[in-house]
Amino acid sequence: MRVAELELDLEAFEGPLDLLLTLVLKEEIDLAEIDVAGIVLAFIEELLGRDRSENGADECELGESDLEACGEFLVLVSALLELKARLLFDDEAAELAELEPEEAAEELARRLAAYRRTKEAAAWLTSRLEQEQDRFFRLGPAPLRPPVSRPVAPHDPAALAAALRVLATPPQAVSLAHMALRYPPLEQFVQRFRSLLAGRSRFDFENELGELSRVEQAVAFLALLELGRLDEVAIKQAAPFAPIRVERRDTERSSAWTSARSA
Amino acid sequence: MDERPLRLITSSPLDALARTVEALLVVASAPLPLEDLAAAADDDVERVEAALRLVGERHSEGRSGIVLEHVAGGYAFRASREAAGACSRLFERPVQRSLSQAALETLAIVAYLGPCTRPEITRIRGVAAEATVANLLERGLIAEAGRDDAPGGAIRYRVTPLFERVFGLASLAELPRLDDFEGDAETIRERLHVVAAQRGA
Amino acid sequence: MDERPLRLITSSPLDALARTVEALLVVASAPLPLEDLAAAADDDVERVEAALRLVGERHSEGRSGIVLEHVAGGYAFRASREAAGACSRLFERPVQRSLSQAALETLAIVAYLGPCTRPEITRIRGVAAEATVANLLERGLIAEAGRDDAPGGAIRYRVTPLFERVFGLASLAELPRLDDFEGDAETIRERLHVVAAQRGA
Repeated sequence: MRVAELELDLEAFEGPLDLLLTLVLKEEIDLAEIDVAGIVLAFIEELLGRDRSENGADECELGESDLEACGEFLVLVSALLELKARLLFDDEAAELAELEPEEAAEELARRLAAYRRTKEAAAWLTSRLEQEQDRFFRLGPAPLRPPVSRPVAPHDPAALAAALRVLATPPQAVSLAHMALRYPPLEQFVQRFRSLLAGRSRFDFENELGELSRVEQAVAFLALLELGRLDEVAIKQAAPFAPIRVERRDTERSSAWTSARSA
Repeated sequence: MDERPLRLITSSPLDALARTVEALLVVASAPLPLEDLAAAADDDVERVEAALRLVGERHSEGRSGIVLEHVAGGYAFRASREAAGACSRLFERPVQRSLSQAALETLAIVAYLGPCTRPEITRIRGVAAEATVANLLERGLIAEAGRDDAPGGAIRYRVTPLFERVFGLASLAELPRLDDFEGDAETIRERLHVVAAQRGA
Repeated sequence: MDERPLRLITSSPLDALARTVEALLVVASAPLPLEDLAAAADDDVERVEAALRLVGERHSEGRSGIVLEHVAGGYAFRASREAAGACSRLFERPVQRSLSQAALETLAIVAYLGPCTRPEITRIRGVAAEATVANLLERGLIAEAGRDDAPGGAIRYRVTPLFERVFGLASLAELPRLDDFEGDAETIRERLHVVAAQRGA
């Protein structure tokens, strides 16, 4: 299912977590049939669009905090995709499905639950605000109050130097500023995998990750799922954490693929 | 309605103290904690509490346009609710423009987890918090509360007394417990497990 | 003392109007002209004047700590004279305030870099500077120092003689040397901007 078919108004969601939470809780949507990759990309597009409209047409790069939020999100969503991917595997899927969901999925559930609580707390605040609409109080000083004197205690000038040093200390977190490319386009990996399979019939996904960063790996995985969705490849994994084998789809197996998908 | 409070205010020894409390509250810029009232009135806390009860009787809904309330960790006067219409013709509500969903979620995070940093808010909400935090700062609903201990630490934020006032909270302890919202963690986990198990079914 | 005002406020047709006037006056942060009171109360000026007389009787010296005052700009509440001592203890607290981290950082920027604008302070600290700058201005620790050169340039701020007194400095030349920073104010400025950019602003 493509994003367009879902008729999701992305602007109506606060962020990818909000969207995912809605999808997860919405019983009638079968996650296995959702084009999660499409949703992620659409959301990134949406963020880019927001950035463009806020900063003018010349600046359309994602802000760094956006990037970090999305990078983390991609890693988390890959856990969800992992679950989803298992539904697309043909042979081993039944066995895999019985296994404990792994840590990453657990983390995703935890994060979604934390976000859910935040939303409920926000809803509580909203209703509170409505109840309090008829409570007026003075903002600012009283009209005829006595003059105020608020003496400031003497301070050591060393405190100024210390404050400036705080401002001159770079943050600890590794800067992502060097990632000039920001998000590698999904299409880049789709093309790469296609050309790989033009030369041979299969490859191991891990072998292609090489020097890729975590975010790039996540995008590569999305590209892989996209190819699966487009029915161009078969994705196989003998056991959890075993190498993921990608095979060029041949005609004999496409019927098995179709039945596995609709199961 | 009986005239007891008024007579008390003019005849018993607590009257003068009650009038002093009224005077302090009518000129104060923010809710005054009991201790500040006692210090300014130069009297002891128990007597000031008794005086506050007198003031509260005198200034309550239906009796007066001025109403005593216990809010944001202190005592303050506000307008009676029946005068809300008249007030709205002359004054802006403290939070006139409605708060966006992003602003409310951010406020909830800062109120419950504060002091907390912008990266923490971003992590919980999954989207950049920059514009929202700037907006809440400008409205005075959150304020800076030092920096994270780490070198180059991020600025931490807390909710302000204005936040408590706007939401009519005597203190942050009046917020519902976060655990009371937790019912859904299980649902989410279950849904994820259902997805994982679907193939087997 | 008779109970007439109180009975009137709870029984005559003017009561509700008097309570509305009380409510408006307790929320106002400036004296309210008669016309504004009438417009807000949605009633006519004569009736509002009558209501004001009721409010004035109820809130007068000796009867209440809240006193209605007619001043140049209109009507306002003030504290009663008998509470003057308590009010001055509230407002002229000998308690000397220490400066927040936000205030210290802002003062350090302005002191070490020389006059700078609010946008620059915001950029270096990574947080909206409005509230902090307003607070420091009000306390007299910084003052305006012309505008940025650019057309329509932002206001620049410098530290004041009071700032020097608070930090025990005879002049800005006595600011602690930053041995770990090499170079002049411009070098420091550049370094602060570089770090701010890394912090992701």
